[in-house]
Amino acid sequence: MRVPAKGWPQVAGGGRVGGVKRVFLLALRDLRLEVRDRSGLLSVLAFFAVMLFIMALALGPEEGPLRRAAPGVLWVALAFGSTLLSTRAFALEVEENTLDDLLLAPGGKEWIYFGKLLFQMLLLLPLALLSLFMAAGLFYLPLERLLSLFLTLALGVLGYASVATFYAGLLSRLRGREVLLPLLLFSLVVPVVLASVRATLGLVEGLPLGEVAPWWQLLLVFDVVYLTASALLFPLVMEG
Amino acid sequence: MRVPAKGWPQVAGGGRVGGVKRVFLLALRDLRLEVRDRSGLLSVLAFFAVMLFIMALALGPEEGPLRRAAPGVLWVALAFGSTLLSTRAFALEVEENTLDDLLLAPGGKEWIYFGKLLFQMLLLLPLALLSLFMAAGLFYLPLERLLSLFLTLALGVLGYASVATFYAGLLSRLRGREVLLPLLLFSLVVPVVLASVRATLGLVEGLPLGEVAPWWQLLLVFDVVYLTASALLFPLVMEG
Amino acid sequence: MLGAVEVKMLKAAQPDRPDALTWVFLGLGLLLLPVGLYLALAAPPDVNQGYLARIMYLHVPGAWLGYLAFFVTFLYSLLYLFRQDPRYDRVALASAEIGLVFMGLALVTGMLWARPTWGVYWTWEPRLTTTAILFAVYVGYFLLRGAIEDPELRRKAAAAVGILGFINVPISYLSVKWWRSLHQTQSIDLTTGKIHMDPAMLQALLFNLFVFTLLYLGFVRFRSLLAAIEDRQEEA
Amino acid sequence: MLLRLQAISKRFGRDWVVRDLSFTLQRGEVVALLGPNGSGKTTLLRLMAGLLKPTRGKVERLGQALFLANPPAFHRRLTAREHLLYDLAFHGKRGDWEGALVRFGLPEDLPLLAFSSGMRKRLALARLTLLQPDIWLLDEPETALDREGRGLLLATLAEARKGAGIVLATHDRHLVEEVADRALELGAA
Amino acid sequence: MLLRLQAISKRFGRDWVVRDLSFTLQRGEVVALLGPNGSGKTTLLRLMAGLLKPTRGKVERLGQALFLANPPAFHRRLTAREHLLYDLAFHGKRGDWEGALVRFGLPEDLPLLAFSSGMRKRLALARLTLLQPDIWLLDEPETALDREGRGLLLATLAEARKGAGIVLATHDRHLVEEVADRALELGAA
Ligand code: HEM
Ligand SMILES: Nc1ncnc2c1ncn2[C@@H]1O[C@H](COP(=O)(O)OP(=O)(O)OP(=O)(O)O)[C@@H](O)[C@H]1O
Ligand SMILES: Nc1ncnc2c1ncn2[C@@H]1O[C@H](COP(=O)(O)OP(=O)(O)OP(=O)(O)O)[C@@H](O)[C@H]1O
Ligand SMILES: [Mg+2]
Ligand SMILES: [Mg+2]
Repeated sequence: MRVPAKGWPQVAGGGRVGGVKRVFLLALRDLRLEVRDRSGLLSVLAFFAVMLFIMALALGPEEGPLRRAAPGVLWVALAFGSTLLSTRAFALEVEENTLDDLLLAPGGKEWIYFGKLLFQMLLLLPLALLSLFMAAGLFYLPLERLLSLFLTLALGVLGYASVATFYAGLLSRLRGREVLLPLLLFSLVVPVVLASVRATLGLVEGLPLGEVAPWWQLLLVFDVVYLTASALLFPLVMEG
Repeated sequence: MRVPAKGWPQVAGGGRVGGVKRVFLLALRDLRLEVRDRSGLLSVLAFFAVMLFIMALALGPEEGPLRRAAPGVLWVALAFGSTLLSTRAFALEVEENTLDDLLLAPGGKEWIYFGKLLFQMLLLLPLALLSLFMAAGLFYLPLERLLSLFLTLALGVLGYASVATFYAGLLSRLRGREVLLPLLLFSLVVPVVLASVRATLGLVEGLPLGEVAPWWQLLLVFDVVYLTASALLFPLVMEG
Repeated sequence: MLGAVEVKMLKAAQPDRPDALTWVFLGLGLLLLPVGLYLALAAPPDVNQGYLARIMYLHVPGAWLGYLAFFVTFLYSLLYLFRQDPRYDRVALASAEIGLVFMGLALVTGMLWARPTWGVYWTWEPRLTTTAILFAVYVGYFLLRGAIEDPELRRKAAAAVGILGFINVPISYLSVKWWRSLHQTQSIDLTTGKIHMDPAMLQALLFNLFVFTLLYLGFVRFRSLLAAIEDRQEEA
Repeated sequence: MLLRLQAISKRFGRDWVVRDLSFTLQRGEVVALLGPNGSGKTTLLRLMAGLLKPTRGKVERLGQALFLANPPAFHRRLTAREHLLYDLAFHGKRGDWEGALVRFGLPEDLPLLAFSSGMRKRLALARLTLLQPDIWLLDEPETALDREGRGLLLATLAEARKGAGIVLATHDRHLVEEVADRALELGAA
Repeated sequence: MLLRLQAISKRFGRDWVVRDLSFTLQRGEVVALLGPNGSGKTTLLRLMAGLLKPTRGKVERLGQALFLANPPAFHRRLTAREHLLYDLAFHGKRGDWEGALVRFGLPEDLPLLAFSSGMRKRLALARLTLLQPDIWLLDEPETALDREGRGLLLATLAEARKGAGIVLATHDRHLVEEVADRALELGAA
């Protein structure tokens, strides 16, 4: 076999591919498609920057209210970004009519869900980190507890993205998904966002970790429940 | 000719249709498509509700900061709603490949721009009014000067939507438009949003109309400039 | 036969190396730059700010040349849309790029100036905000160019942004009048033609402005040429 | 003379798809556009319609041109009746849409998302007969049609050529023999 | 036995498109699906693939089924090589993708958005030969192909039938005569 050009991953063509490898390959392919559009991370980032920027402007120059508002703004931005990305993850397939081909691949259908989710997390996590830094600059957000903050972001984003991906898949065959999606989505994820906002606020205001931990536990519970439920339901809603 | 069923407008088939009639028919058709998807007004509204809701919760229960933040939140929400709708106005055509057919209709191409803009305004204005009421409930926004508030909303939304529609059209043939659009758009409309926020804030804080009027003038200038420039540029960027 | 003639004409219209005028602008600009800096350092200190005010001699010409560059982009974008000749687009592109550099200079020097005078590098003050937005518009201009593969659509789209984005120039310029705040209002008010400035300072400022203009002209011509060469490579 | 291409060339990236092609279409003519896969038939039709711009050369149109893509494009949430009425309105025309639907054997009130590929093709033909362009640009019009549909296509073309010029890209030699006055053969890609 | 439909019916809204249809496909068989526009050929193929569920009745598949839509669907930002490699990986297969591309006369490194309709059809065929499903479900596979492409299609079918079962929906009677063992004729809509 010819040596693959341009960084083709040495996985394909190498015999029977396991479920996990398939998941990674799908996420990788979607990332590649995203990058080819030259609109991946960079532009979602720009979108975040703009949102944070407008809110910082609108909420006025004083430090106190800005800092208090920061977690809310951050999470609304993240939620919106996640919604955009999950819609895109399936819009890729729907616009090209390629979803059928994915569904006809042998084996279960969970791998599609996990691949799309992974794709989203791979984009969202660096994004969340960056928007944290932006918020630090624009909203006087203290960054001393960066690790805890990032843990909160990761937990919250996972919870959000797992439901968002599920719904995006579900609605991918309906038109009008860009606006229909939030409707269904938000009713389920408002608890996640609220818990995340509370945890972030606690960290920003310097509460001891002991007081923040319950929120983390709550987020973890949400993550586990949403993730398992979505993964189990996904094959059911995609078939037939 | 048979009597048309289901409220078909008695305009078509009635001989040579002028430019203005075409614009109205296009807006009407898009509204109809939007309604058929059962995802139009209702879901953008839901998105608004959630955004206002989360922000109200995040900004805490005290009345003062909430009221001060209200205009900013309101305008960010409206800006996103407008971005969503303008993207959809063209996504409708792109997903079905029907943009070519519109472009091949005889006469100039401005009517497409105005039709899409009208469609957007027809959805956004009621939406703006409703979100005003929601903001009144959630953010202690006083509604005594409802008329002036609505004038501000209308002026601001028009300025925003005119550029949003133009860019959505320009980008409609590129993939990744969902994310490239905000980037381009926001740098242009931040002035509009800022002026709108200032005017709204002035009205909310009870400034005399004389002090708010300059902002209205500014908004009017933006509206006129953006609208003419977009209408003139649109046919140029859509051809070939 | 016709093709050969056309190629010749294109070659004639697109030289491979910068012409004499470009070199004159660039050389003169670079030569006079130290003179301008010397004049700036020799200028009398400001009544309120002392020697700190000397940042002005970079800050103000930088900002103005940025404005000018964006205006040229605006103009050539219009020309491109009406004439459909890629040459206009290349000038617009070059001017936007140089404009970003000059505006960047104004931003950086402004921030350096702000630190000692206002105590912070940055605040959300109208002039600063509108200037930052102006900067962002032209960053967007280049991102858009990068996102479109088809050369003609790319030029048209960029031209549209170059035209629409220009509205931020007057907004940035007038922002100090509309929203009175920290940043100083115009000493040389282009809208009324009034000048409030010490003649010695004015001389130094105007000289620097002249030098910057030379540099701008040289760089734009140079960059347009580079763009022409890039275009030709893309087409080959 | 309805349509004239003067030494047009079209390049995508680095590949020339059309090179120095000149062509004139007269009223009453049916021209078949032939050539292997990837030879530039669709591209040429889109150039003729004005949906693409030639890299070099000039395209002149002395009349209204419409392009029938393959597969044809419609809004799937509208019914056939609605779609035709809007199209008529956008073109400032009137026409017997009801007769057209009956003739092409199409249901009036079914949303187009329920149309099969052949029904969509028929609707596209019905649309063109109603809009009566001067220049018909058809990309593989015979595909997806059943025998009856093919008969309708032939009848439509025979009728249309009386007042218009037609260019159709196809791989179907039988169709060419049946309807075309002359053929324009494009080389391999 | 590869595929069995047991008295299946399919309804869209109030219309029955397929009614009480039973059918069995054996390995080595090529079955043509015939019928006028809107008679339910595409619907039936999607039912066979499992992309639609029958309103009544049962569909049994004893092997991997793949469906070739018309027009075929691809990610336009990938090149032919990349698309085939991902497809192989998703199916846990390996295959000589290079040979397939050469055989079908396709460029390796052009993004698919630059493919003409016939090139897309060829790529879809190349994809199927690589993935080697047990059940080939083809919707109008002969359209968009030029003469050479048609030859490739015939060769592909001849080869595939050795190890698989094929159902193809078409309006092309010549194709039916050339390749099909038997035909399943659907009534009018
Ligand atoms: C990041 C911070 C800053 C930015 C982005 C900025 C931006 C600008 C811009 C765009 C102009 C040109 C427009 C005009 O001439 O009116 C300008 C002019 C000027 N700026 Fe700044 N500036 C900043 C900070 C400062 C500071 C800290 C000072 C001094 C306290 C200052 C003093 C001036 C002066 C004196 C002019 C010239 C006005 C005139 O004489 O007409 N700037 N600035
Ligand atoms: N989603 C749907 N909703 C309602 N009706 C549908 C839907 N899809 C198909 N139909 C109807 O089912 C019938 C069969 O459609 P199908 O696409 O299977 O026909 P076909 O035999 O493939 O026709 P063609 O030869 O034109 O491709 C048509 O009458 C069509 O109107
Ligand atoms: N957007 C594009 N970018 C780059 N190349 C393109 C693009 N569109 C078409 N091409 C190339 O142009 C050539 C002609 O394509 P076109 O679709 O016109 O062919 P065609 O004659 O219609 O073929 P078919 O018979 O398969 O429909 C092809 O080689 C194709 O690769
Ligand atoms: Mg073609
Ligand atoms: Mg069919």
